[in-house]
Amino acid sequence: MLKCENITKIYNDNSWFSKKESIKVLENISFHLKQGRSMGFAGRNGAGKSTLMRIILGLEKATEGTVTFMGKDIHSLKYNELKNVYKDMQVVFQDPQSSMNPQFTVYDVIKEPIENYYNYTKDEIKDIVLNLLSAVKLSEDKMYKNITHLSGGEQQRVAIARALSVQPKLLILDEALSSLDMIIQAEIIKLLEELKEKYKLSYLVISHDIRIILKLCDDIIFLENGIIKDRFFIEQGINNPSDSFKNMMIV
Amino acid sequence: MKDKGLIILFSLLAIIILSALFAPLIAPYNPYDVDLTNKFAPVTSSHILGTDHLGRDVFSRIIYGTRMSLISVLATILLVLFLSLIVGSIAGFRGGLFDSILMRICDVFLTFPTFILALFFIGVLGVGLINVIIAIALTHWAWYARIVRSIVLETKQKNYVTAAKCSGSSRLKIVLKHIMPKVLSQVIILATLDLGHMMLHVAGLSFLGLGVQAPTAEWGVMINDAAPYIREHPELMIYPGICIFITVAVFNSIGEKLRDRYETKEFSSSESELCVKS
Amino acid sequence: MIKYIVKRLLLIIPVMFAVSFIVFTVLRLGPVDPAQAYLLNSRIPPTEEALAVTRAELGLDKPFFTQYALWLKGAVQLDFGMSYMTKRDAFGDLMYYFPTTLKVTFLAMIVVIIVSIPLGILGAVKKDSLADKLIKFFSFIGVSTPSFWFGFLLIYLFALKLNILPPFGLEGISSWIMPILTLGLMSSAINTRITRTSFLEHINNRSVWYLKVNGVHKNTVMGKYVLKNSMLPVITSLGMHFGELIGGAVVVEVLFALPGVGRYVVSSITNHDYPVIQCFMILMTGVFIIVNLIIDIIYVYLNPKIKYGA
Amino acid sequence: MCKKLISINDLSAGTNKYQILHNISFDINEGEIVCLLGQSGSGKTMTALSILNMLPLNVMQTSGTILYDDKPFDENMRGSFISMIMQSPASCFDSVFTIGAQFKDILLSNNKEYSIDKVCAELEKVELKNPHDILNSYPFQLSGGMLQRVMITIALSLDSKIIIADEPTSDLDITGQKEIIDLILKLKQENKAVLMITHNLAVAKSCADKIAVMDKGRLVDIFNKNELLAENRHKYTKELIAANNRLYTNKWNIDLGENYAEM
Repeated sequence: MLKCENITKIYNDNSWFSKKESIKVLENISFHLKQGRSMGFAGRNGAGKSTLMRIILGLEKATEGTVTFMGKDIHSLKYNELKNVYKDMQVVFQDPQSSMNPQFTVYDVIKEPIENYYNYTKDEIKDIVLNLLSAVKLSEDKMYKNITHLSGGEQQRVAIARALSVQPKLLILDEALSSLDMIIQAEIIKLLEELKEKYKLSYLVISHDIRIILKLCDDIIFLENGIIKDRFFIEQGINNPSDSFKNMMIV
Repeated sequence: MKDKGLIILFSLLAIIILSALFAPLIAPYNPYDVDLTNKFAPVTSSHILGTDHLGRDVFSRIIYGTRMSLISVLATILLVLFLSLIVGSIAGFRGGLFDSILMRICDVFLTFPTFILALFFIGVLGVGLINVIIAIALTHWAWYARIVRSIVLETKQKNYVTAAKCSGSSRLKIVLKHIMPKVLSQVIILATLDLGHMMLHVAGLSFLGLGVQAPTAEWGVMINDAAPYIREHPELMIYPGICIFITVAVFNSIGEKLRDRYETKEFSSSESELCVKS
Repeated sequence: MIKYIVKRLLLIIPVMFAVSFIVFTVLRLGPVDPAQAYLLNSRIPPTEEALAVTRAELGLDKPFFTQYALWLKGAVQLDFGMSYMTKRDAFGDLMYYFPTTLKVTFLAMIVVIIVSIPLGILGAVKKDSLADKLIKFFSFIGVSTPSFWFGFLLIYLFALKLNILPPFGLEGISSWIMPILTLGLMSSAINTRITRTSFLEHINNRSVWYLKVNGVHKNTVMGKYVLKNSMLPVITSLGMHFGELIGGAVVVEVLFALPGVGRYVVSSITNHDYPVIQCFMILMTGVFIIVNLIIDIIYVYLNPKIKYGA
Repeated sequence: MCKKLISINDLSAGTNKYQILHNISFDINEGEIVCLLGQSGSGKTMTALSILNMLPLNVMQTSGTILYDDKPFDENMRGSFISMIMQSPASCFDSVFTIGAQFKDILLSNNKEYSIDKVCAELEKVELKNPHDILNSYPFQLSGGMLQRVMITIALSLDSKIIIADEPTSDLDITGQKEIIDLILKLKQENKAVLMITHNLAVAKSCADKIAVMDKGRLVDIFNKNELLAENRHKYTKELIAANNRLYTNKWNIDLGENYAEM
């Protein structure tokens, strides 16, 4: 489903007068994600995880390497061709509050993707939004509330509902849980597990917290300053992890 | 309290606008009828505020003056908004070459002091109301264009714009639904705050005799005409001054109320752990 | 730091060059033909051949760029050509009046600084007290009052009624008081408000809170940390307001009949006296740019973020 | 010798519209790390603010007393008796002054002498390599982790009896958290009492001697570290433990090391 071949990203700070320093953020990352399996990217802050996500989403161009999703090469697509790629690949960002327009109500946030891909009538959209809200276990009376009045956990549920509204095949979770409290984290993880069974989703989990990855993913890639240090598959388990991966595991 | 304050302000504004629109109906006399026999008439039932040095009814001249001031200020602000929104959003959205060229142009306009630049444009274009409007608009648009550009750039990086892009919204839709509402609301607030300031510039120019010319009923001109008779008839100069003051004050207060009200809405109400207002 | 100053100083030359070019070209684009303006001012009927003669005389028939080059060569030697009206050297006349305008503007700037910063801080420190309410009222009035009207009121009150200040002209120190008050009123009102809001903003700043929690005394926090932080926006606004003051100076000079540039320029504008306008623009803009440069340097000195390019 | 440094009894606080804290009572003894555990909005920071006597303007202490070494609060206790380490350190330092200047002002106001080499020695203790450069650099030139260590050094050199740490680990990733926890344990060795505020049970478990669980403004449970799994724990604490466990049962059935292990 999603294949990346030796992605490399170099930021060269060629501002006008300073000497040319180039920072290598990612170095030949390649992996293959089959339909139905979930993959996790573990690594410390600043290991290049979010840059990789932005490249997969086509928000940024990789200096070298290709990203093919459902057979299409992301980088060669123009802006409006990317649109139908996004239909199958949705994102949930880290800070729920900033990933939604503060002036919008819950209904506006969730209906935005629906309006982009389908042309349903007003009340058809209303029904979809309603059962999406129940899918993410949010009560209906929250539908017309402004999103800034919701708690962190509820906002993240709305973001998940928005992502599910177009029945994507791959859901990318960019540190989606790290800004939430523990109890809410546990609830959201339970929700994500149920949704995975129900909609046959595959997840691409990006997190510095190994516990979340172990909960949701079948394969793990451990990134350290832009290079793949370890690669594990659930079938073989964690065999001979590098020491930096080991101390990721123990607090 | 805020709502009561806003109601008072908006009613004052309504009075000003109505008196400008229906000036001919409200004003008892034609502001240009010269009646030398009746010069400097004191306050009487027929002439509510007396007459000026040419016997014209002061009250009607003030009413017509409202129309003149509002027209000049609104025309200026529309021209400023028109120019700044276009230049600002092009610079903000396109970026790259467009951005640097347009910004250099703005820098050029901003190197000149505003009022001096207005004087210069009048020197080039000549005196008169339309030239005043153009002059003041040309001196203020650059500052607005910069602000529009910075808001566009700032909102473009916001997460919810990237999220909208990832949920398939077209570029145009993102602009209209996410970016423009924020830009417009900020710019409108700035414009209301600046209306008063521009009105003072218009009055200043007409005081110098470079803006609206003598016979027309405009507050700046009225003050200028009343200047030589300040010793015996100071009130001729005080009435138009008070009108300018009230109109500018109303615009400023409305601008401030909008700014305070709008800013609190923007501030997210999620419980901030360390609410430090001590 | 020195490198930054030198760089900014060198930058002035191209900017002044651009300013002069723009002033020159925009004037040429204007609807009024300079030759006609010249004839009108010297009361010669603008017949065809008179126009042709003056065009040749003023060198208007040469191609545009040579005109500009000639004018620029003159400008560099401070010879901006002859005023159409007075037929005297434009630069000489202006320089005769210019010192008064500079004096009025800089004195008004000092008044603005002396008034707005202390009042702003007082308003912020004693928030919602009587003093704060008075300061808010003062700045509300100041922002909405037309400066020339306020001048008239002063004249009426102090000169005519109480007769303690000379209404017009420049007799002595006392005749400076009213013009400077008139000019400084609006800017000091606006800057008082800016200082007050900036001060209030920084009082609630987390870093100030951290210092307070760890036992740093109130007046060190206020006097050193909050003060330096809140002065940054004030300095930039003062830089902008210097432009307002120069503009206002023209109005005030006309109002109080001070021997400043104001009167002379107003008449030259109404009569399209191009050399004088050009010279006036370049002088005023030059002063404005230099003052802004000084303000920038103070700002960079205070705010390390720019120096270290964070 | 557990001298009671701070004893809070029946503390309630709130605004005129609603009550935030409901009769909270607990003590903090010398050389003990007490952990205030609760989700966001449970009032744990408000409790800390009342101890610091820095309640926001609209919040008043409606009942109860706080004694500092059996004495009521007075201003010059700030810094000398009690000091604080704050969350997201980047915004806690003034961006217009150098770190050294702020360090000096804090020390001098608590009449501690500020000698460069003594301070540099302290900075080295918390593994900050080049203390001299740090002292003359500005906050925006340092990383969050480094600033956090500077804060801890300030607390150490203030030599205050008790230190309140508000969510010191929340912005950091796992390895960063571990480093901060080691530093806090170091504070304990210097016989300092620490009131640690966090929403993360694993962090609390790994460094606290006593854990106080708060929920919706009430102190629902207080117990020593080893009594965590005891039966008589409050329903909410059990819920926390359950949530924690749910995070660890994973299909990879990996034993997640000593502290993460199933509780």
